[in-house]
Amino acid sequence: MISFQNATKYYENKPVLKNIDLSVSKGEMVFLTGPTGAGKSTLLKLLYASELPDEGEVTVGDFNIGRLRPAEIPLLRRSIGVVFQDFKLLENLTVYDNIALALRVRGRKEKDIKGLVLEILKNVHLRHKSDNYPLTLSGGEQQRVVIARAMVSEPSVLLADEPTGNLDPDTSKHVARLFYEANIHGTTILIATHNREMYKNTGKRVVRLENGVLLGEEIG
Amino acid sequence: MISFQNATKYYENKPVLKNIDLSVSKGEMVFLTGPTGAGKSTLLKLLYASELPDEGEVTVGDFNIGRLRPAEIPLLRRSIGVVFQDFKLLENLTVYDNIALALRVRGRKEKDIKGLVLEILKNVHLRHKSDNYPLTLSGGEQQRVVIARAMVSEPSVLLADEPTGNLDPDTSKHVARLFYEANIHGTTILIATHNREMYKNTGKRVVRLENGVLLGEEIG
Amino acid sequence: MEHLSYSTRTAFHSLMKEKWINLLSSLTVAASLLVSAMAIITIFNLENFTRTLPERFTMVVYLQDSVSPEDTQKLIGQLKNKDYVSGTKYISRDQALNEMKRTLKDVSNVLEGLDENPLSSSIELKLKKESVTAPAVKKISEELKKMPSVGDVYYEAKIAETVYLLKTSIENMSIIILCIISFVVLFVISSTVKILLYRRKTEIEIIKLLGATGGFIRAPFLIEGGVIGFFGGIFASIGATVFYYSLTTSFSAFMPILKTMVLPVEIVVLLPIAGLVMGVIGSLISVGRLRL
Amino acid sequence: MEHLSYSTRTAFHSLMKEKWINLLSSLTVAASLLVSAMAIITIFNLENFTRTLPERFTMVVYLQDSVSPEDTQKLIGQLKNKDYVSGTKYISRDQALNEMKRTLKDVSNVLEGLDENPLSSSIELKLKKESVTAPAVKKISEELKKMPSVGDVYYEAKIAETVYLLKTSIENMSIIILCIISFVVLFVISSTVKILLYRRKTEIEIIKLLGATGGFIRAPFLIEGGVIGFFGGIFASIGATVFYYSLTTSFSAFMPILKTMVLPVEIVVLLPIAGLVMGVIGSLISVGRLRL
Ligand SMILES: Nc1ncnc2c1ncn2[C@@H]1O[C@H](COP(=O)(O)OP(=O)(O)OP(=O)(O)O)[C@@H](O)[C@H]1O
Ligand SMILES: Nc1ncnc2c1ncn2[C@@H]1O[C@H](COP(=O)(O)OP(=O)(O)OP(=O)(O)O)[C@@H](O)[C@H]1O
Ligand SMILES: [Mg+2]
Ligand SMILES: [Mg+2]
Repeated sequence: MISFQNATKYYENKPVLKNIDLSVSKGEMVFLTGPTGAGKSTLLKLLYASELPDEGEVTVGDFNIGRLRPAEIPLLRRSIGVVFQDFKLLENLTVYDNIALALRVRGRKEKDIKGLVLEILKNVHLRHKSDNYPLTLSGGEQQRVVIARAMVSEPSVLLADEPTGNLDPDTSKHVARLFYEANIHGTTILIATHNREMYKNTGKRVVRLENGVLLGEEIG
Repeated sequence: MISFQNATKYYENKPVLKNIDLSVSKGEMVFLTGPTGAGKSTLLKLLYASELPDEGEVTVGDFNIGRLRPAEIPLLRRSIGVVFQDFKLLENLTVYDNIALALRVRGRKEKDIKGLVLEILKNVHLRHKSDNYPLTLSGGEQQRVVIARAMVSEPSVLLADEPTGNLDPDTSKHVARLFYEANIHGTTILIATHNREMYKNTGKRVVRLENGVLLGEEIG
Repeated sequence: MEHLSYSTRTAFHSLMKEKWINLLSSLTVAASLLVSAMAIITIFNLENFTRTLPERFTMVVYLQDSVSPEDTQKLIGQLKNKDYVSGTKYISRDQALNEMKRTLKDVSNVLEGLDENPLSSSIELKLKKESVTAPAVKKISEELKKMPSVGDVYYEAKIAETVYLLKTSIENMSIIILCIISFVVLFVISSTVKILLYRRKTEIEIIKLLGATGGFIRAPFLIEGGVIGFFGGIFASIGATVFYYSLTTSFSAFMPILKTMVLPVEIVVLLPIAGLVMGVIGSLISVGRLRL
Repeated sequence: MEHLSYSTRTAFHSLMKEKWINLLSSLTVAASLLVSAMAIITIFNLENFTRTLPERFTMVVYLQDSVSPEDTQKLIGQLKNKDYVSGTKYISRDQALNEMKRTLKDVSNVLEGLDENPLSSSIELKLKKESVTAPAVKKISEELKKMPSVGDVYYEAKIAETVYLLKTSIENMSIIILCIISFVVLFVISSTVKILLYRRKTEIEIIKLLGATGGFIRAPFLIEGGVIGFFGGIFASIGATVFYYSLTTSFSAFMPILKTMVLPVEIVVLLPIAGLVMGVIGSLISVGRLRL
């Protein structure tokens, strides 16, 4: 489903990712860890074509990221759900509309949207905040809205970048459960995280990135 | 140095903080913990007068937050350093200028500023990123810039809201060490965090907030 | 359709959310449309005025004293048949004398000393527009002089010259000015919209990351630009009408030519439409700039 | 001082960082300043024109036929001493006849039938400005008629009336229009700056949270507003000069009154200053709105 073949990415002529080889098969759940500034977010950005690889090949499903035609970018992104590290919520939209946007972008019908959004809001325990604007939410509440937005469209690939940085341990566990459930239903998941609790004793692959280089993997 | 006496804060007619009684003496270091949405950020916001208490008294040093004259607000804020949960970096300024701003606001001379900023940048291991703009930094790098900005002016009070949410365990420990050092030099510190590692075995007071109510404290 | 209803809701939502800023943008658009409307009204009226210029030129054919009424009729007939003549007016010598008395006003008693009317009958000719140029007029006058019954032909050569010059120079200038103004207005409108949209750069980028197509992103902005432009146009219409009435009523007192000024009704109707179209084009340019 | 240098650097930094947007704002400011400059030039010239209106009014005192040259001189002396008279001009009957011949142009041969010059000598009076009102003129004419040697007094009553009416109405209207325009320009400029600053709301809020005083926050914005306004003023100066020259050279061909138009040099110098001041005031209003 996801594959990096010798992928390299430069920022300002400095390599941030070096010769990355990694593949995640369909329906797999993989954790990505490593110190701050290692290149985890950059690796995820390549997958949703927010950045393009400078060398090597990166593919997601049938999309080859380095050779996307402009019209393919929206199609790629609609097959992916992303939990952004910096949230990227729209301040001018309510929680409801922020989440609904992910469905509207995918051309879903308004009458379907309502049910789906309220359902996912319940799952992240934010049903009562649906009419709030993001700036009136606590850090952890905002983060759960982002998670809800990424999952509401039931994408075939879910990318989560530090999804529990603002969550307390209990809520983190709850969110982890949501990811496992989605994974059981077939979603391919890649999670970048510093949170050991998230992958400890899961039996999932944990890939370690340091300074732009893959240092091999272990089982969590 | 910091004291809450029966302080209550409402948002949209719902109490977010209820009858808070808490005091932190000069030179103390206290941790604030609790589930997401408990009111930790709101409690800190009262201290730097970003929000005002609706009932009760909140004081920081000689400032009574509920009765500040408009001209006193900048004075209060200049005696405090804040690590904001949502960073609040200025996108249009470089890392250097973002940190220098905290000194410029305090009327420090340009010739002193340079040394202080470069010194603190070295402490957070970001000396090489001083000319970068925030949006070209990783999440953890941004968070360390925020920490540097809060500490560069050596304020008498330091408030940190989830300061390690985007940091790996090693970097978190390093940041914690910076806080301890400042505390040793006399800074009063209040840290809101979900990160148990931060307060475990520190011997410091850990205050637990849940649903806007102080549930008592333990020693970390 | 779903998509359109979303775009419309989004557009109106953000129009209302920042209604003051949007009203200001509308007024900026209105200001620039108003300036162009004022220019168009002025040019339109100048054109009207120049179209009447050739009519102000007359050529006077004086008859010989001895000409009989029948010959006069025959001459008038002949003149009417000339293809460069657009109108004739016969003035008898008595009418001419009365006219002169009226011109002299308070000193008209001078003329009472005359035994006999010393004036000649005459025929005033209006020429077709295209014949009012200096060389054509000269040729015509020479031709007329040779006709039987004609005593003399009088015209002001300078008028024929300037009429032609004015007509062409005003027409050319109007086109140039109109071009400049359209350009400036489009520029101002698109930059107003651009400034507005600029604030939304981050918003647009986020929506793109969520997988939206260019059309999905653009639609609300185009609607917003259109609405802002449309209201700008309505304000400009009101302004243009006020401008017109203040000119024709107040100012015409000391510039009588203004009294004959016309407000083209089309412009009042077209301004909101122009505003709408320019708002949409302005948004297109601006949103295009943000590289979707 | 440290503070000022920081503000200046910050202002110029953000001016350069978004130079296109800022140029656009400058041009919007220029457009509104230009409109007001054009209005001011127009009003200034109308005022000039109305000031000459009373001079266009003349009163003609016809002498009795029998008056001797000495009595004529005496009468002229007496008229010159009247406090409502600002000038006199003697026209002998021969001059009057020549003048009439010139007026009649091609039909002046009518006058050759006269045995003797039937016209009277006359004195043309210019009145002081304040005396050119309908009732004053009437009283003066009656007073003059009673003087020895005076045959008749002639003036166009309607002109006296309209001159007075025009003068006062133009003056009043100019003031009203100037007030409206200043208001509109300040509005447009402050809203342009406001739209610009609006994008910076978050930025301002952050700086406040860091403990900045109002002055510290405002300073860069005031400098930015001032610079934008100043450049707007320079563009408007250029525009006004172009407007003036195009009017006086091209358009004056068919509106001769435009040839006497004056470009007040002050306005060209004042526009950039006005732009700067309004930019700063506009910023003040806008930044004030953001509740510092
Ligand atoms: N747009 C950019 N321009 C230049 N350098 C960049 C840019 N984005 C990221 N970088 C740099 O690339 C490196 C990797 O960044 P990345 O965000 O991938 O790290 P990360 O592993 O996600 O770290 P964190 O755990 O702190 O989020 C960092 O040193 C960062 O400063
Ligand atoms: N401006 C606001 N308007 C309305 N409600 C608000 C506002 N700010 C915060 N709240 C609500 O107040 C409650 C407490 O928020 P606060 O940010 O203090 O939580 P927190 O303890 O910091 O949580 P987290 O750990 O997730 O950051 C939350 O339910 C939040 O939705
Ligand atoms: Mg990252
Ligand atoms: Mg919080």
